[in-house]
Amino acid sequence: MKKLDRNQLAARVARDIPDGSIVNLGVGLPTLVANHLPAGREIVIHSENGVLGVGPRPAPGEEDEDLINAGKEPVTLIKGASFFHHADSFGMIRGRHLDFCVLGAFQVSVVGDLANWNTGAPDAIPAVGGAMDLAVGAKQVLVMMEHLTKAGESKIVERCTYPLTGARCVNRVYTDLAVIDVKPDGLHVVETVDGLSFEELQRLTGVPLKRLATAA
Amino acid sequence: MKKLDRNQLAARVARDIPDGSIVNLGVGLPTLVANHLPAGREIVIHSENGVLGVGPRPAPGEEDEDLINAGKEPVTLIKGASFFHHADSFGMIRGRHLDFCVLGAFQVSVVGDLANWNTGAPDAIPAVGGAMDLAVGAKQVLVMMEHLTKAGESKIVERCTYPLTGARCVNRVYTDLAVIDVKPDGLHVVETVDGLSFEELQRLTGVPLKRLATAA
Amino acid sequence: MIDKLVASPQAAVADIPDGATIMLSGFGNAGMPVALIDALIAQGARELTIINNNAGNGDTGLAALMKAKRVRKITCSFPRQPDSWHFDALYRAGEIELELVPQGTLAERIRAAGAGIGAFYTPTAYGTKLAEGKETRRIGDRDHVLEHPIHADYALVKADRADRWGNLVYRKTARNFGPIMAAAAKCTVVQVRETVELGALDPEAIVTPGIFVQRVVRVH
Amino acid sequence: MIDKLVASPQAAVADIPDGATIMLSGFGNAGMPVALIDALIAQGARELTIINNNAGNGDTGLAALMKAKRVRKITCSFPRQPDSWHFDALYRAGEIELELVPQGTLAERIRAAGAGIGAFYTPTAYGTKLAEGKETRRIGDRDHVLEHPIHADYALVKADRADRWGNLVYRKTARNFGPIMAAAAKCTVVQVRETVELGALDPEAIVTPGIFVQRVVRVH
Repeated sequence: MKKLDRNQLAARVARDIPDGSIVNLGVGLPTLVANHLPAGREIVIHSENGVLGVGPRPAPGEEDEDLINAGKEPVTLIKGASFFHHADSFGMIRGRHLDFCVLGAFQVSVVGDLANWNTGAPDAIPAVGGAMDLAVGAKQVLVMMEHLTKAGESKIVERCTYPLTGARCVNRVYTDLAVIDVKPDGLHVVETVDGLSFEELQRLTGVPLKRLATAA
Repeated sequence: MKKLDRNQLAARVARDIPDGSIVNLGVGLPTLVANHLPAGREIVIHSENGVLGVGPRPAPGEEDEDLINAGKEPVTLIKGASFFHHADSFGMIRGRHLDFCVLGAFQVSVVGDLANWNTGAPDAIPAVGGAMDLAVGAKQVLVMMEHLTKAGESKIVERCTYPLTGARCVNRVYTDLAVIDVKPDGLHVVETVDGLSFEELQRLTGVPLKRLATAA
Repeated sequence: MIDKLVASPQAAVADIPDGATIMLSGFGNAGMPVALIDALIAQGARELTIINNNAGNGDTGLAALMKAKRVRKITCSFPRQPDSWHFDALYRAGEIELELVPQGTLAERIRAAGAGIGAFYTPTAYGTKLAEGKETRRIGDRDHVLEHPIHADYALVKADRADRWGNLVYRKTARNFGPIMAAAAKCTVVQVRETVELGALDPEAIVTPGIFVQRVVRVH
Repeated sequence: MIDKLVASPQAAVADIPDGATIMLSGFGNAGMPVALIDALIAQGARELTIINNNAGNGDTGLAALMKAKRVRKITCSFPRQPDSWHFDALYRAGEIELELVPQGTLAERIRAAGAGIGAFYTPTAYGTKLAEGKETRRIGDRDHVLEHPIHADYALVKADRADRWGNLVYRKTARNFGPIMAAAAKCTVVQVRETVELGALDPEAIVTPGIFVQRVVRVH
């Protein structure tokens, strides 16, 4: 099978963001999605530190320390952008005004619980940022992650063993192996990568998967 | 005795507003206070419909229907003015950022309960506006009213018979007869108008009054 | 491409059904979306629940909607005015329901809807008739009343300028309830004096970001 | 006359006592009031409770305050960063208390303090470790957590321009927590790049009205 690399995975997520959407891209892997938004679509990127209409990274030397994204990286604006304060920014999130957020994850459970902020390791310094707000706030919560841990264990699990970010909040999971919808009756495989059968995905994942008519 | 007329009463209230204060003037009688603010003091008038820095009435023909006060009268701005939306405006009020509000009243009780929005008459159409927010929000709630009803009854009462605007919220009452502080141990007469003795004021008012050292 | 510009007030309100809950911006006449209300009257929707600070003035705008008997219920802070005769007549005839809310609580309940707050405690109205039957709680040294958000199906808002994304700026005290109502409704329809090119509004000075707006109509 | 301009950062923070609760604006370094923090370090106040989104980056600003061991407790959403070494060391040594709050809840709690809201219900963090021990309530079809305001004795805020009333405008994403912290503190001290004549800021575009500001310092 042909696992997706980080950029292929980002491109796969980007393909599903329709024209006109307002999207928040989580820090880290999800930020890559911005580089792969299909041409011809007008998509507005929200960053929780108070801006709608985030543009690409500035050219070297043109960075502005007052214009950054939630990952504290320098960004630019696109036409139509606006600034607002933090309470207004999270009002947008919590008030369900964002069409999509894309988050990384340590684990997603069969009911759509999300764990992405803390491994629960006793010496880890906890840090949550805006993840819990995004998880309950966005109309559609998309997760992108590697399907398996480095040890080969499925990150899609019966029940999260890491501390939760949000309960029953994930709508769809994009991994380097498959696209899977979280529905009230379980996990539906929307597609798998070239050369990966449903059965093999089922074996790697462990928890029960359903086959969609459209699944590869 | 020399009862104060409306303008004298407004001037008496205005005298007590220190330089640098932020003040909300209730609809009706309290609005007159703006005309009597002592020269040389910089006082910022807040209007709950979203403006700080209200100026005088515009010259005839210069009214702007988009620039009004809470009484829906045309106003102007002074330098330093700012606009904001209604939730922010009432956040200022409720969050105790206003130094003073001046409200009219039907009744004030001996513990500082305020009744100024509804006579309780069965056929009256009730309307509260921002009075309840101002009553709980301003750092100092000043009431200005006639001391007696048309029937000669005291509007300072043991217990309000009209529906309350706020409980234990009034700090000071200015009437056409006297200035009275509401304190935890009762009503203290700060001053009376020329020719009105404390004893006569006590007789007219009914509820127990205390005499301040400074009272006339 | 995002283009929220709609050709006419008629088109902008065409889908509002009977029984809808509608927020109308404005404080008195300042900020009242009269062109959209006129289109709503012509459109014919009935049994509406209206949220506004007042209950109409004179014979235009909200007062005209009242006069046409399209309003089943109004939530407001200050219905009684010298020229609120259409509301007064309906109220005295028992033909309209009134929910009276202190103005700051009204604003905060609308703001809570837009910001996804489930409920909040406010000191306003504690111990008064307007808090009767409401849950209360002492927090610190103050008594509070529990208040819930006010959501709406539609918000009809008047702003000054807009771009095709629906970014808005207002004019003076006509701003009032516009920004919070825009965020609290499922579908926000805005009438503006002027539409401008995308990028023409200063990002630092946009008051309502386009995320809260679904339709924009330029009114002449 | 109202004149909130103060001559120096030193003068602006001179009265901050040991044990004070202080909000610091900024998201990472954007909007962090470094000159005021430097003055606070020089001033010497200890045992501070700090509210900020982060817990310091590198060796300047909040990180320097941490390094100087002036912070007893920090309330923030995201302490762990590649360059948060001063916080990390204090935390691992058990020398600092951490209250971790989801970012939107942090912002809303600060906003609630400024707006006089006693408490509010938010869906954020329901069912997670960060809501453990907190009161919950089902409202409609969602579970919520009860959250309380965060007040402060002082807010140290960075803005771009101010007038003598303390009216403020910010610059780009450096706005972040400034406006809500300014409203939540008893005494708000602002460092700005530029001071302007009263009347020079557009009333439509002022982000923080001067009512929320006590002191303004121009920093060169």
